[in-house]
Amino acid sequence: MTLPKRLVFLGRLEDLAGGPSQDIAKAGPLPWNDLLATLAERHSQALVDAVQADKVRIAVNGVVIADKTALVLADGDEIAFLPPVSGG
Amino acid sequence: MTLPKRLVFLGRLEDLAGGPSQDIAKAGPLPWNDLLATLAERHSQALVDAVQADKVRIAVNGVVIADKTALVLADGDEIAFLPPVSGG
Amino acid sequence: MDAPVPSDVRLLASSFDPAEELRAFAQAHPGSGGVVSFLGQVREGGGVEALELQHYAPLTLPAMEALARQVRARWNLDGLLILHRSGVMLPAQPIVLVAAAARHRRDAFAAADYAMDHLKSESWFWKREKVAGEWRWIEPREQDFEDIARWQ
Amino acid sequence: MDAPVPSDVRLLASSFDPAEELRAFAQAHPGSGGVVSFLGQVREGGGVEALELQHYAPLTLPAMEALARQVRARWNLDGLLILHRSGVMLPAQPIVLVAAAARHRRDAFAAADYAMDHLKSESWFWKREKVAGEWRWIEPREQDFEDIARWQ
Repeated sequence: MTLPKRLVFLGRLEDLAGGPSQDIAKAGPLPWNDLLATLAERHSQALVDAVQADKVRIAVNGVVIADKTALVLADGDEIAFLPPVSGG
Repeated sequence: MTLPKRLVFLGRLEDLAGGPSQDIAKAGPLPWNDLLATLAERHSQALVDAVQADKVRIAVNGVVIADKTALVLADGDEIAFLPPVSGG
Repeated sequence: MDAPVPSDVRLLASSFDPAEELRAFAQAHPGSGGVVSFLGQVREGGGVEALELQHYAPLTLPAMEALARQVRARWNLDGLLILHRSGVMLPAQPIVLVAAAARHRRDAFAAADYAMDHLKSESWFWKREKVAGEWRWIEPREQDFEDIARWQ
Repeated sequence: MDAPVPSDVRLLASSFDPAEELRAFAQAHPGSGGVVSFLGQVREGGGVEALELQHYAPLTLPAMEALARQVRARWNLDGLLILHRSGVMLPAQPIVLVAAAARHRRDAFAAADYAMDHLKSESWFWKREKVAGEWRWIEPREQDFEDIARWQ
């Protein structure tokens, strides 16, 4: 059995995505551009634009990554889309 | 009836004076030099020297005075000898 | 010298009692001359009916723990407490409590101040407020970036 | 705008409960986003068996009240609490509690810090410690003068 890739949307991105998280069931490596294409199928252009903005950071499996365009998700990975924090 | 003049010794001056306060019953104005003479009759030279030190301040009736050598105590006055504070 | 007391860092999903937490913290550090604390609470008045802090579990608490280590390395503290709420809070409820116990007052003040500036500007929380029945997300504040720049 | 809440300044001859005082203070200022506090307590360990703070009634509380007015004039606070013990205290007992409630965190930190620096260096207290059964008077500390010079 293959684990899905999990997408997590924080802050206002949760509103754009219509929920805090969702899965991508399709197995195999998923590069950034293909991830964007999947988002575009499911969601508004506003969400696709938002996740590409410089100020939205990305964590994969709890690690914030420097260059999101270089990422390739593996099955079972969790990717989180992190808009600017509003602080404690 | 004449009120005495009251002397109050704070901090380590209390130890030198042998107690926190004492009265001078003799009526009439008492200038600084006569006050020192009275202290010299009752106490050690250490106390007389201490109250003259620049860092020992003087309050008369709750007001800290600028020039202690100019003071003249009246009957009923309270004079406090204030060594450097050690803070809260 | 005794081993240093570990920092107490917690991310809390339900309300807490800041007064009792401070009592316990001060009692746990009887050798400290001074304890500085900051309590942040949801402001009453101004029309905010509720506040929600969203966190992301893989990042939020680990980053708070990393901040505590930074603070301990930078100042000479006997103890450090960092409590932070997540979830929905009502007016007058506590959001954050930071306390630093130190032998020297200056260390305790600076440590609590630094911890708050970094919690406010860098920690992984997303905040929204309910005003007139509507939730709206809060953008980062310029002041927070200025506050943190003081330490750089 | 409502009239400002008066400062709460007390010189206490017997022990007090800092946690309950802080609870009441924070509850009295539900519109303040932040409350900064400093708690000073008698250090346990180090051989001090007791601490005595002597005050002089005509000067000590009036000067604390004057300090509170200075602090209120200098920072934008919703409330200010200054509690100070006099008399004999035992290890781990509270000596001083200062708390500042403000809309803005920075005001609350600066106000509490300033109040403590001035209480420590300028207030009318004479301190002695009991060590090995012997009382000895404490001289002013150089650090206190340096602390206060930061504000001038």
